[in-house]
Amino acid sequence: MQKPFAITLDAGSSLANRTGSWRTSRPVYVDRLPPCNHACPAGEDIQGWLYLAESGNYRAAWERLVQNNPMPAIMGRACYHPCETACNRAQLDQAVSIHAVERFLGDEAIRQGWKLPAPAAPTWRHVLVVGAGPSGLSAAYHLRRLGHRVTIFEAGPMTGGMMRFGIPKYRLPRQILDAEVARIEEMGVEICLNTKVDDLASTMNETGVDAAFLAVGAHLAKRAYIPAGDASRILDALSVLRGMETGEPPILGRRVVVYGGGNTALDAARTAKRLGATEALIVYRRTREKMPAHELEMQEAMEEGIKFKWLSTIKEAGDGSFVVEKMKLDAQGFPQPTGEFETIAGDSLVLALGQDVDLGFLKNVQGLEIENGVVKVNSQMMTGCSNVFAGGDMVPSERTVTLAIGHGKKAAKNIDTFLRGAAVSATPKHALATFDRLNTWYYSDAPKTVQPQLDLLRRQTTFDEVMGGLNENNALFEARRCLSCGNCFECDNCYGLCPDNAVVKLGPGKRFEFDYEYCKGCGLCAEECPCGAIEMVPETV
Amino acid sequence: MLRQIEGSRAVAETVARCRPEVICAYPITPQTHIVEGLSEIVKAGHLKPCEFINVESEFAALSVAIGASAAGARTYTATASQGLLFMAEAVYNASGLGLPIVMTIGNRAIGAPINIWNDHSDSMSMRDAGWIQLFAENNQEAADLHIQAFRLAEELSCPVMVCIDGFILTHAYERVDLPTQEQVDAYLPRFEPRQALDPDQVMSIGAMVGPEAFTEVRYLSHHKQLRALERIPVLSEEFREQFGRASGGLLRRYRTEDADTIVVALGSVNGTIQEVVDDLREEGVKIGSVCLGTFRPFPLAAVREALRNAGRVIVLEKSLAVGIGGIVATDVRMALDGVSARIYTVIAGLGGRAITKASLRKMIGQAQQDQLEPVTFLDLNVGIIQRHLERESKLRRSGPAAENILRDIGLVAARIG
Amino acid sequence: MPTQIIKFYQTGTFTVGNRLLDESQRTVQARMDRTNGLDCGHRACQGCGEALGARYAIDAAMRAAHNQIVVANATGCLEVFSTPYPETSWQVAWMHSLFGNAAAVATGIAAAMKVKGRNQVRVLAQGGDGGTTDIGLGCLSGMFERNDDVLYICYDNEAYMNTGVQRSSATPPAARTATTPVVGDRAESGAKFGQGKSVPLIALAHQIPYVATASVANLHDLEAKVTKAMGLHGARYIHIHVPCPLGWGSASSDTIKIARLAVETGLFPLFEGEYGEITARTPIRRRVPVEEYLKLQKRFAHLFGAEPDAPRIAMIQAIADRNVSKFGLDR
Amino acid sequence: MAMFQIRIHGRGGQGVVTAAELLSVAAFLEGKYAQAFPSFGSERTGAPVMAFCRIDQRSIRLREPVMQPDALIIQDPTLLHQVNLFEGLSASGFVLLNSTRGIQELGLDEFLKPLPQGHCRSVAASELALKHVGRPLPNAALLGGFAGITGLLKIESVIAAIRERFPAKIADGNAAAAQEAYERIRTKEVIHA
Repeated sequence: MQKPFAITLDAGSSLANRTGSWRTSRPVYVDRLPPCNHACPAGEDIQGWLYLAESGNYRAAWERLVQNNPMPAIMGRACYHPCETACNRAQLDQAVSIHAVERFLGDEAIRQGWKLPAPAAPTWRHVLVVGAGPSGLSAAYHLRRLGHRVTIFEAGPMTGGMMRFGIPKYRLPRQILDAEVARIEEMGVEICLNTKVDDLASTMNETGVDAAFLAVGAHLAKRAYIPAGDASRILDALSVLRGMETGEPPILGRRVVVYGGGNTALDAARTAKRLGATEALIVYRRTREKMPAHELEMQEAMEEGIKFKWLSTIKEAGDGSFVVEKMKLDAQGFPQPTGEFETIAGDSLVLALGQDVDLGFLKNVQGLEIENGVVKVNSQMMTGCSNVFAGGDMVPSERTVTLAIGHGKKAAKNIDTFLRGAAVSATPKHALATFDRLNTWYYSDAPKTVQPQLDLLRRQTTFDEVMGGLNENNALFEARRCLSCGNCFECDNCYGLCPDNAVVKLGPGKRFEFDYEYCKGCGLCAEECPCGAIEMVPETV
Repeated sequence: MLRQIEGSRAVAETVARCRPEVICAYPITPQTHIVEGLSEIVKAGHLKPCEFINVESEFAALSVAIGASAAGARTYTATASQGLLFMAEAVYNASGLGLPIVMTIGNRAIGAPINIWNDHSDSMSMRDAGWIQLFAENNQEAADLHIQAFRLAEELSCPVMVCIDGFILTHAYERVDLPTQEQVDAYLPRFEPRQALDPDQVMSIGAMVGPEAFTEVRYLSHHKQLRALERIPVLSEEFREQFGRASGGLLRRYRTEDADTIVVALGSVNGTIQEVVDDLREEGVKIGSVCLGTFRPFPLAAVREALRNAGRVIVLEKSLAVGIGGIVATDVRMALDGVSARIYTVIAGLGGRAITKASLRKMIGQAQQDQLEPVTFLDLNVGIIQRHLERESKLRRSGPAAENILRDIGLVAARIG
Repeated sequence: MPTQIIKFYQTGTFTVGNRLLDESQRTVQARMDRTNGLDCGHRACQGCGEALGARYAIDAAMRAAHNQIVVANATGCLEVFSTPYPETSWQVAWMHSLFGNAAAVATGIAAAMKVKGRNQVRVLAQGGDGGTTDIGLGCLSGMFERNDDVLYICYDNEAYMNTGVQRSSATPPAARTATTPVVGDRAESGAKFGQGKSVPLIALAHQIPYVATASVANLHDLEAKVTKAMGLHGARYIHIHVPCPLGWGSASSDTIKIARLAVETGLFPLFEGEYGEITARTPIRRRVPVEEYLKLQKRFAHLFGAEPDAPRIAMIQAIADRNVSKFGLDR
Repeated sequence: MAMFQIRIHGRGGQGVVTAAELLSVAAFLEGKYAQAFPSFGSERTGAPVMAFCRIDQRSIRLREPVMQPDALIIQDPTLLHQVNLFEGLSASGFVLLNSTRGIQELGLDEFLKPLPQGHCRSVAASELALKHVGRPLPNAALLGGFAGITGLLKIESVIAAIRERFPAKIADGNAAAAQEAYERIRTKEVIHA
C-alpha cells in the first residue's frame, strides 16, 4: 500500500522523540529504613520478613528472620515489641501485630522442625560465652554461623537465663524455650550447665579460647531493710520465680503482698495468684503512671484480679500483717514520706526491687572497668579488655530480652571482626521511612487481628499460656497489613501511572527501572508511590 | 436498457450498480430523490452488501463517508446547496486525506434569500476544495458520469463531485439507457484502497503537518488533479468503447469549427444553447458552443484549443463571484491568456430563473454587435432594480446619528403633544 | 462500577497491580505485555491526565478486543500531541478527521467493517470535552440515536486546552479560563454558575446500551467499565475525568491526586447507566470538602487568598453534596 | 412531425407532475422521445402548480419551460381566474378542461373561438376518478381525454403508462377512468360531427 505523504504515519515512529530531554528532575528508586526495623533492639529486618510472609512463604520469612534472631517463637512472646509502637500503620488504624506474626513463624518452625542455617567453614577460632541467657545464646548462634567454635558456660542447671527464671511459663511455655535453645545447640554450640566461672582470666587460660563474651545477667535480688518479726515471711521475687522452674514452688500463703513496681513484681503476683493465693496485692511507692512495668502486663494482671496499693512503702513486717506508710510525690515526682501509717494483712511479702549483677568473677581481667555495678563496654560491646566482650543485663542499658539478643548479635559480629583482625566497619543506615512519605490512599482499611486469649478462670488457676497464637490465615492477613514503608513492594503504581510509559517492569521480585530516554520528570510516580520508595532529584544542568 | 425515467432515479440505479458499500443520506432539495431511490434499492435487497445510513446532518453525512472510505469501503453520498456548505469543513478534509468518495450535487442556489431552485453557486463554493468536479449535460450523462467518477476517484485516491442541475435534471423524466450490472462491473474494478484503517496493518491517518511539509502535501493534491486531466479523457474514451455512447470527458465542442462566436457553459443549459446555435447557424451565423464537462481540474489546454480561433467567447454561467462577476469566465480568461478574443461573462439562471432561447438569442445578438456588457446579467429586471435603489437612497439615513435620533425623539414628542 | 473488594490489606484494589494479586485482579496497566496503545515519545505535557486516560482506555479496549480495534480521534490536544508529522504515538489503527465529527467518522468505519464482514474489529471514537460536549455533540447524538456500534470515549479536562485554555460547556463554575478570566469584580470571576451540561446524562437519555463516568484516579474502575463497554454492542459512552496540569494550574505530580479528590469530594460522580437508567455508582471512599480539591488548582485561586470567597465555595460544596445525594455516593 | 409541447395546470396534490410524467412515458412507449418536468418548486397542497411535457421524434435538448404550448391540460377550472393559463398557447393548440360543465357554460367559448373546431373540450375527470378510483384525482382521466382530443398518443399507451406507474389495483381504476374519459371525448366528437 503506497501511503499518502505526511498525513499518514507508521506506528512506533514517535519512539524517535526522546522526551527525556524535557526533564528538570528525575525520579530514583530508594530503600528507606522502616520504623519497625529502626526500633528493633535485636536489629530484626521486620519489614523484610513480613514481605516474605505476605506471600505465604513462611519458611523463607522465618529464614530471613533468624538471620538476626534465632529465637522468634520466644521473641514473639517475650518482647514488648517497640517495633509496633513505631509502626507507621498505627497512625492509619492500628499497628501491625508484628509480634504475633513473629510468634506464628517461630511456632511454625518448631512444628515443622525447620533448621537454622548451617555454620560456615571452621575458622579454628574458639569463643567462650559465659551465660546461656538470651544474650549468650544469641552471641553463640551468630558466632557459630560464622564458623567459630563456641562453648557456653552456664552457672545454673538450665539454659535460658532470665527467659526461664524471669518470665513465668504462662507467658513463655517451656517447650518453646527448650525447642529454640535446642536448635542452637544442634548447630554445634557446646553448652556446659552448672559450670560457674569464678575467675574469667584463668578460665580463658585453661580453655585457651581466643575471645570471650560475657552475658551472666543480673540475678542478685536487691534487698531493702525492713524490720521484721521472727514469724514474718519475706522472700525475693527471683527465688519465687526460680523456684517455679526448679520444682520447689515457694509457700506463700493465702494473702500475698508484693513490694515493687517492675515486671518482676507483676510476674510474682500473678504467679502467687496461680499458686492459690486468694489475694495478691502489689505495693508500690509511686503512682501507676510512674510504674516501670509494661502496660500490657498491667492490663493482664488487673484482669486476673491483682490488687494495687500506690504511693506506699512497707515500713515493718509483722506476723500476718505489714505496716505501710503513705507517700506523696514532690515537685520532681519523687515519693516523700507523709508520716501517715496503716496496717495491711498478708501471709507473706515478696520483694521485687530489682536485681544486681554478680561481678566477682571479673576481678583479674586486665583493663576491664566496672561502673555502677555493671561492666563498661564500647560501641562494639568490647570491654576494656580487647578480647573480652559483654552484653545483656550486665552492661549499662535497659534490661529486656530483646535488647539482650541484640547485644549478642552485635557482640558476635564484633568478636568476629576482632578475631579476623579486620577493621571495625559500621554499615551505613538508610534514611528513615516516615509516615508523611506514604501515600496511604492506596492501603485499604484493615483492623488489627486480635490474638485469642485464655479465659480468665484458667488464667487465674493454671500456668497455661495466656496469649494464643495466630493461625495461618490471620497470620497472613496480619502480615499483609504491613505498609512496606520505604521499600518497593511491586504494587505497579509507578509502572501504571506514568503518562509516558517511562517505567520498565523487570518482572516478579525484580522491581522496576526508569527509562530516562522518555521520562519527562513529572513526578507522578513519586507522588503516587504508596510506600515512598521513589525520590525526585533535580537534574544537574 | 432504455427507460423513461426521472433523473434522480436514473442516478440512483446507476450508483447502485457501482456497488457502493456505504451510503450516507441526509435530505435536501433537490437531491433527495436520489437517496430515496437508493434507500429503496438497498431495502429491497438489490444492493448487497451495503450500509445505508440516515445521518443527522450533511456534516455527519460526509464525516461518516470519510470514516467508511478510510476503512476501505466504496462510499457514496449526495447533497446540495446549504448542505454542501454545511459539510464544507469535511469536504476539504476528504480531499486532504485523499479519500475516493463520490458525491452527487443536485445543483441549487445558496441563500439568503433562501432559494431551492437551480444554479451552480453551491458547487462553485467548493471549487478549490481539492475535489474533482464533473458536470452533467443531461440525465444520460448524469448517470454515466457516476460510473466514471468511481473509477477516477479510486484510481487517483481523490474525491469526485458529480454535479447535476437541480430540478432541471434531477426531476426531469427523460429517456435514459441504464447500464447493466455486467457492463458496470466490466468497467469499474473492485476498490483497492491506497490506505485503509486495519488493526492488522496499524497506521495513523490524519496527522498534523507543519510548515515543513504542508506545501508539499498541497502540491501533491494539485498534481493529482493534473493527472486527472490526463485520465478523464482516457476513461471517457474507454467508456464510449464499452457502453457505446460518449459521456464525460473534459469538454465537448458543438459546431465550433469555423465558429467566430463560441458560447461556453456548464451543465444542462448546453441543450438549450445548442438549439439556439442550430437556429442561428440556419440564419448563417458562425456560432458554436462548448460544453465544459470537467470544471475541476480546469482543462486550460483543452479550453484554449477549443476557443483559440474564436473572435468572441461568451461564458454563460449559473454562478456569480459577487464583486467581480464570473467564476468560470475567470478561468476561461486564464486559458485564453494572450488570445485576442473578446470574452463576455453572462450570469444567467440564478436561483432557477429560466434560461430561454429567446433571451439567449437576444444576448448573442448584442454580443455580435459588441453591445454586450463585459459582465451581463441575463434577463435582469432593470425596472425593479432602479425602483429599489431609489427607495433605498430616499430611506437611507444621512448625517450624524445623534441628529437622527434627536429627530426621532422630536417626532415622538410631537405625537404625545 | 462496584469493584470487588479483595481481602488484601497492603494494597487493596487501589493500586495498579501488585505481585500478590492473581492476574485476574491486576489491571491491564500492570501487565508486562501491555500494548501501550499510546506509546512513548508523545508530546503531552508533564503529568498529562489525558495521555494517561487515553492509554488506560485504549489498552483496556485492545485487551478486550484482542487488539482488533480502530480509533477515530477528534481534533484536540490528544490528537496534536500524539500525531505531529512525522511521528505518531499510536499503536492502533487510528484516524483523525475533524474537530466535531469523530463520532460520525467512527460510524462510517463501523459500517465499513460491517459490510466487509470483519465483525471482530471494534470501533472507538475519542475526543476531549470540546470535541465532545460542544462542537461534536451533534454527531455524537446522531451516533447514539442510531445506536451505531461505536464506543465513544470523552477525555474531559474541562476546557479547550489545545487552543490555550478557553471555556467549554464542561468548564466547572468559578473556574478561570482564558475566556472566563479573573478580572474586575472578584465575585464574578471565572466560569458562571448554573451553566454547562452533563453529557453522560444526555447520553443516557438516548437509551443507549451503556453509559459510564470514570476517572484516571480509579484505574480498576475505569478498566472494568471499558471492558464492560467492549463486551456490549451498539452505542456506548464513557466520560473520563482527566486533569490538565497546564490548564488547571496544578503540579504535574498532582494529576492523579486531583482526579482522586474530584471523585472524593463528589464533584465528579462515578456511575454507570444502561438503557436510560442509572444502574450503578462507585461510592465515595473518604468524603472530603471541596476546598481540598479547589486549593490545589490555580484556576480556583481567586476563591482563596487573603479572605476566601466563602459564598461561592459553599455553592461548589452544594454541587458536590447534590451529586452525593442524587447519585447515592455514600458508602 | 415537429416537437409537441404540453403544459398542465392544477393544484398541488392533484397529480399534475405525475400527469406530465405519465404522458412522457406513454410517448416513450410509442418509441418517441419525451421530456417531462415540473414547474420546479416546493409547492404544497392546494397551491397552483404547472408541469410540462415535450414529445418529439428526436432527442430533446431544450430545457426552458414550455412557453408556447401546443396543448393545455387544466386540472382545476378554479384556476381560470387566477393564473394566465392560456399564455403562449399556439393558434392551433388544444385545451382540455376538467369540469362537469361545458365550455359554453364556463363562458370560455368566446375566448377560445380562435382555436380549431374540437380543440377545446371539457371532461368531468374528477367525477370519473371518484367513480373508478374513489378519490377525485383527475389526472389519469384527463390523460385519457388528452389522447382523445389530440390523437397524439394511443389510449393504449396512456393506459400502459398508468399500469407501469401504479400498483395493479390503483392502476385498474385509473385506467378505467382514462378509458371512459377517452370514450366520452370520442363519442361527443362523433355527435358534433
